[in-house]
Amino acid sequence: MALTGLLWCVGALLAISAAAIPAARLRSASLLVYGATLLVCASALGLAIASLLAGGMQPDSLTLPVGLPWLGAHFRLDALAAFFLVVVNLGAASASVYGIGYGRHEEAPGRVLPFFPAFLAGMNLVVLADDAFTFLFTWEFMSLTSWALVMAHHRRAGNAAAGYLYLIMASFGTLALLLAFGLLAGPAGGYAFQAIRAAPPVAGVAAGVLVLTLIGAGSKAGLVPLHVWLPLAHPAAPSHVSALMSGVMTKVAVYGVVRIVFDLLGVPTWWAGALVALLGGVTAVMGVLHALMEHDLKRLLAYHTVENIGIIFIGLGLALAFGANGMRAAAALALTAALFHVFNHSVFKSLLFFGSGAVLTATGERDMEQLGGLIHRMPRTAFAFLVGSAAISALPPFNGFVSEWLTFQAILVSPALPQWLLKFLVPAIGALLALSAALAAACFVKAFGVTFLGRPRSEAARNAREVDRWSLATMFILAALCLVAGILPGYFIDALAPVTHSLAGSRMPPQGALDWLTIVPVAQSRSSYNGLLLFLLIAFAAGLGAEAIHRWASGALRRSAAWDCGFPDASPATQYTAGSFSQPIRRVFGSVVFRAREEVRIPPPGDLQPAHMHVRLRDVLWDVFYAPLTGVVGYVADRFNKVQFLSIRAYLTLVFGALVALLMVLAVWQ
Amino acid sequence: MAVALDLLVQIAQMVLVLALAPLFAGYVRKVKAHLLRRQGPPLVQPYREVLRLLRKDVVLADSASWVFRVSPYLVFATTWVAAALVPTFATGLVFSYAADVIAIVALLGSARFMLALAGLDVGTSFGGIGSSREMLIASLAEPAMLMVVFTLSLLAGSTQLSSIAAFMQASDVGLRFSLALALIGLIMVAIAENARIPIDNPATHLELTMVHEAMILEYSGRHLALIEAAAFLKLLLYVSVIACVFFPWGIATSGQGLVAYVAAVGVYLLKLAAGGFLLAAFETAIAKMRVFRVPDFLGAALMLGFLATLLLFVTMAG
Amino acid sequence: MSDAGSVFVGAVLLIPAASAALLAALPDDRVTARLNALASFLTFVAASVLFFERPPPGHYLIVDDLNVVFIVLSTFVGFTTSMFSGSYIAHELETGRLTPLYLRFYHAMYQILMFGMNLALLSNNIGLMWVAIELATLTTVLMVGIYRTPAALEAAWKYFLLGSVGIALALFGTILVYLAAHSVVGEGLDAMAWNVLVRRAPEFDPALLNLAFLFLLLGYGTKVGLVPLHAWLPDAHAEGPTPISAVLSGLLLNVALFAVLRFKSVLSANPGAFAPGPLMVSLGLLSVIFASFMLYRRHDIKRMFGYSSIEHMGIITFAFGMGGPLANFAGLLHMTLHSLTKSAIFFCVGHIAQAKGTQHMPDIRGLTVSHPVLGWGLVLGVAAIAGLPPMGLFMTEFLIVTTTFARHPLLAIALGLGLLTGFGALLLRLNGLAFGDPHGSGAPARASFVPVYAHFGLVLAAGVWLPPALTEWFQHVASLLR
Amino acid sequence: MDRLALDVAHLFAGGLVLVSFMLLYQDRMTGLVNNFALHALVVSLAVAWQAHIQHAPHLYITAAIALGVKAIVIPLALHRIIVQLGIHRTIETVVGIGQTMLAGIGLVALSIIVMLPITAKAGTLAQQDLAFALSVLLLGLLMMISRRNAVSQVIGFMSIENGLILAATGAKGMPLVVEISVAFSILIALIVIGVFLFRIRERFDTVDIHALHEYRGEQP
Repeated sequence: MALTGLLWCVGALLAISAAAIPAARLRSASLLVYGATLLVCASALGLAIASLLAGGMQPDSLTLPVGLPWLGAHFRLDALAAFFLVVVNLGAASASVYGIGYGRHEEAPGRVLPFFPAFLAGMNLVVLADDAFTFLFTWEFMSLTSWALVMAHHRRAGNAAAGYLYLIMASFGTLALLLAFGLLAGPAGGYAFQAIRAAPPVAGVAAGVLVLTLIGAGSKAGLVPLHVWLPLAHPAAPSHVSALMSGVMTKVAVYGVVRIVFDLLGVPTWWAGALVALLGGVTAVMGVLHALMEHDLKRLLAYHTVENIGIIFIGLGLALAFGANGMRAAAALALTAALFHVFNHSVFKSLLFFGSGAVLTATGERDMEQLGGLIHRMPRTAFAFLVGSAAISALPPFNGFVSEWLTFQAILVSPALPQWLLKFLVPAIGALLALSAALAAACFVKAFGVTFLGRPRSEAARNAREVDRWSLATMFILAALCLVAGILPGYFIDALAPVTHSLAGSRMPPQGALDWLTIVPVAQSRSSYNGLLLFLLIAFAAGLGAEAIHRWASGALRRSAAWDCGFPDASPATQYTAGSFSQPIRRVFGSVVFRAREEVRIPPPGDLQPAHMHVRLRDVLWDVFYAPLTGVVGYVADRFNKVQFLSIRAYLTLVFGALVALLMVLAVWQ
Repeated sequence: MAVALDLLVQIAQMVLVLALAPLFAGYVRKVKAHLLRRQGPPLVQPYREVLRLLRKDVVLADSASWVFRVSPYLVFATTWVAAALVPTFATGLVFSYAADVIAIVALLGSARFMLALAGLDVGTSFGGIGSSREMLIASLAEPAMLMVVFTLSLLAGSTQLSSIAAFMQASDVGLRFSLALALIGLIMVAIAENARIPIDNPATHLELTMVHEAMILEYSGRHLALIEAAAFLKLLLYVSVIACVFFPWGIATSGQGLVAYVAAVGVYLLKLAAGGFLLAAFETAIAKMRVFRVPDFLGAALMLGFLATLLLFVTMAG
Repeated sequence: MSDAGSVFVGAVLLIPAASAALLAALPDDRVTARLNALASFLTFVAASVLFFERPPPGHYLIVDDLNVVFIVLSTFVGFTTSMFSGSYIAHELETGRLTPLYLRFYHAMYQILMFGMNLALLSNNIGLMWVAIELATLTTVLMVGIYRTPAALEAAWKYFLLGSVGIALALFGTILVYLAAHSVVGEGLDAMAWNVLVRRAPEFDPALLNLAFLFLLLGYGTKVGLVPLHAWLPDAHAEGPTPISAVLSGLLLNVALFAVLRFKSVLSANPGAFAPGPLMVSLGLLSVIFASFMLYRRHDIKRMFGYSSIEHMGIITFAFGMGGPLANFAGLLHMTLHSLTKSAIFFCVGHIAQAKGTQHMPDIRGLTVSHPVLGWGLVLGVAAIAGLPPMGLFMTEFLIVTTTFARHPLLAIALGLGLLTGFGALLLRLNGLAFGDPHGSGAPARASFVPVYAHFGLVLAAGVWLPPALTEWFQHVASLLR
Repeated sequence: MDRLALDVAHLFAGGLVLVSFMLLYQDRMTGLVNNFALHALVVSLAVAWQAHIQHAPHLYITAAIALGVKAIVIPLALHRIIVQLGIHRTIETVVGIGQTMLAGIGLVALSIIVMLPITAKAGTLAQQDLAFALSVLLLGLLMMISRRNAVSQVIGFMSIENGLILAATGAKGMPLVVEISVAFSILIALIVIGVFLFRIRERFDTVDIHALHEYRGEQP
């Protein structure tokens, strides 16, 4: 029932995108299109939430006579799909609201409006698809439409290259998934997921499928070392699309992994868990380190997407490891952590990208070194961005902390695992997780501090103006959601129960009923967390302190120039910049990870010319994996290209050679 | 009834830590001074400082925003709450289940986050130095802390401080090598987190050597007072954590009589005295290290924690 | 029924022949262009009737399940191309690249080409088919050389020589087949008739069949443009008038491949003969990989898409070589959709080259800005030809790769990587052509967009929803091909 | 009688192969053309003989075409072309005549090996004659690729075609032979006209890549 409704929503989205092609010329086009998508996505969101909260619902499936002729397009709505539909449509709806305001500043609406609804439709369809063909079809459709959106600002330098790399990597991923499904379906071509579930593959095949899936879906999710396209492509799109790509599309990729590995592959093997978790840990740390080195606000956020994807994959890997050893409850815990982080990340990453979009519209700048002091000009945006930063830095009482805390709890269960490799590996992964969380905090102190705090570093920043109501409304809604999910996590965890039940065969103990809405992953005596109580206590303590001080102590306040150890009116250039903020961390990690080279030229005393410092960073992964590849292709292309310039006689020789060769083969064969 | 008592204990605890924190700081200073053959300030000096600052009015930089003004309250509140959740003299606090040790560390992280932002807010170079170095140290300290936690939870099967304390108190844990490693690791983390020598020098105002002090350079008046108080609380918190995890003797469990509680408070004070003395001795014995030696220091802590975990695997397997 | 059918068969052949004579006689270009389109349309109508009305197979002509698909397709594309060529040629006259005299020649040749291809498709006699294909080749040679630039002449000459050699090889193969047949079937026409050959194939001498197929594959494969016999194809596409490039890629290659398929079905009907699969698979794979690397260094837009045609012929040959119901189905569908897509792309390219006054890609930039309809048409075309959804080629490539992977994983991986490489090259060029700041003349293109978007519409429809009737049809044919 | 008939047929076929070798051997342009005339003559004789023994009068047409067009008209035309275009009298070969001959021997051997497994069921024209036809075809190709100028390539192609005619007429009762041979003669006529019209000497047959760039429209 809900499924048909959702499919109608998708159809509506496609209709909107078709209608947007002619409508793009209208002045109110963005209002119309985004308003329409908002309505559709909101209703889809409602349907998804309803069917998720319905609890252990029976999967609801449906076949349309389109797609692969003798197969038809299978669609299925189960708990997992419902959850991811919630994520998708929440992001979509918020992006639509934001777009109503943001779209006014779009210079080429004709290149955005038609593709935006199609992109949303694609993401919805991927989650609903229930056979290999439909899945890949919609998956690639999603890539294509998002590519078109990335190319919307094709005139800006580097965007075309970003789009190129993106679509190539996406197709590569699709190819990998294609092969994976080829393995799953077998020569008879049993593409329906139902058929695949009925006959899960043998161990060897399953291993192949797992690896191919990690390559295919991982490249879309941004798993290291397949992440290179992500920090280029996501920022290139208009900001609300960036938010969708980073906050939602990567989650659809995660959905792909969960669907294939947890649902279709049957019983996992423990080493699969080790592999996935290790990949996740590495991805998390690499992502956040890259982010720290980045001065482009949107690119920084994109790298943080890589980091958070890593955290999610840690959870998934643990779930696999526990599941392989029949530790159902632990598997459920890990899976819940991962899925909850999926939701949380989609919320605060969208929020942050919206914030960066607001900064972009207000100043036209993405380079943090040109910003600063925006909190005075755009306080509301600053507040929302601050909440988002705190949430993504995993600080209580916001939602980011809860999911990472759950992941830690899952890690702390790992000693019960029988395999020694896992025993030793998982603590290390835990350390990586802690490291990435702490570095993320550092990174967002940098991001928020340099962008919004301090004094403006450029004219654009000095004359920034607060953005429109629509954008602000979106950001505040999401910020509120960050807090709510942070202080009332119990309800969200309970909502995830049917999902984990269907995938891990168990669920976390029900949380909603516990007094004061504490969350208790395993047992009260073991560990517990209560965001609500902490929030109240902090509020109470802060209020008490403020009250007491202003009543009994001084409340007076004088404004004056900054003290700064007595240096007189230093220019804004003396502030700490993003580069200088991350310099200590660069010193510590950079030399290994980035082959960082610093060239400092300080003029001798008395010489008045400015000192220069130049930092060169190199992406080792690119040098290792990608540069050789391009080299090889170029080399082969050059070699082959000589054939274009032969003489006719030479071409005849080719024909003759082919003939004689085949004749010889025949002679031998007979 | 029991709940009411526990609530009482909880409140007592909150008041106690708030009251004791400056005293402890003053005590450490005093000991250090004595060790250096100096007279040193009186024990109550920290109280005086805080009160004086409270009375003074705030001089706020022109470029400061609301972040700068809100942070002190949040920092103070967060740290105070965190400190209130650590069993000092009694386990079974009403709110103890609100946060396990990981959450407590994260709470301190929130406080640090706000403070680092405040450091960047005014837009001076010193604030920047402080924030960036503070975040570096924190980002290295947290993994180490987690490894220690991992060891403890592996042993006690819990990350709940009260449960760990109860476990350590009750069962015959005995003297385990990995526990010793974990203790050292935790101490190193605590030193780093509290900006003590050799990581940072709480007493100095020589700009380039300071981290924490540089961050709060622009603060004055009541804001500064709150931040100082928060710092005292944090120091006390770490010492209490070490005390209740590794030396849980004499901690009262819930439901015991008033006498037991009083006795427990006494024991707690003794522990603090010992801890403070050791800290002071350590600080006088050692010299401050360059900022870029800090990673090695904390890396060592991380290694210790990891080693502790692995060794524990071995001993438990055997 | 049947005689009605033969009437329509006659129409399919006679309309082009008659109109060719007529067009050669008429002077005025406006009329001739329209007449050309009209004749093609009538041919298409007559052909589509053959779906329902068929004559019984005669000695020379036959309409069976296999070729009726091709005949309808080729007449349809012939019709749309003639529409396109109308607007294209008008522009050529203005710029004076063609004189009215050459124009009459051009239109007459166009119809003769149609006649040749229809005859080749309809013929029930391997000799007759050979003659028809040679006729088609000769006409295209003359059309390729029509601009008489040194490049055009060279392309034509190269095409001519290689094509003739191919023709010769094919003839030898044909003779061998006859020899294999006539000792079983008896002398005379029966020994050259398809329906007879397929029926009696099991009794033929396998050794002769093997040798014959080898020559036929090479001979007609030259026309298909399989590597290493492909050399004529890119230049012929690049230097001739664009409508001819469209017809070449869209139809002539198909016709040649159709011939190969006919003989394959004969060969695979004979148990003693060797399996033609591996040979076709390896040639196809070679073509795919080679062509996709060749795409990288191209600077001439039409030549680039010529190479992409080689790549896709490779895919189709690969699919038929793999065999099996799924792969054959995919091959047939891919053949159909490719000719629709590629011809549509050439329509776009033709207009683009006219609007920009060059085929040299580095001089063409930012089309989506300067010529939105053409630019987006090109983007759509490249997306389609690269097998991106929602266009239909995604389905066929999906089927080919998945079915292959289940049977021979390495082959599938090689094929997939080849496709990816080719896509990389095309997309690289597309970035330059369609996006970025426009550069070069922004003169509006007086183009007929109907054929372009009609084709794309069909391809899109096929990608989303294939009519069940059509599907069963294809499946039936696929099963015939084994 | 029948035996004799086949032997004569074989004699002609073998003779054709021999003449193909002579074509390969030639390095003077005029000699090449004359040799080709001989080649065509032998073919026409062979076809005529087949017409005789198969009692297939229509094959005489083919023989006549072969004789008229290829033994007389085209050689004369080629002589004129050579004179008018001033083509060098010597033919520049890619590899030495000797190696070419050796390769030719190898090709003949190959064609015989390929033909071996074909059973006598193939009918009157048994293994040898198909082998001969195939050899002529391969030798013609070899000639096309081992000579640098257009005329000798054309001649090579025409010798291929002679081989095909031989095979076609040898295939007893094959329909459409006349039509096919006519079509082929048209093809050849066009080729010769093409050579004449487009003034093709060695122009497109240079190995100098830079000269080809402009023709292939691939200047970067």
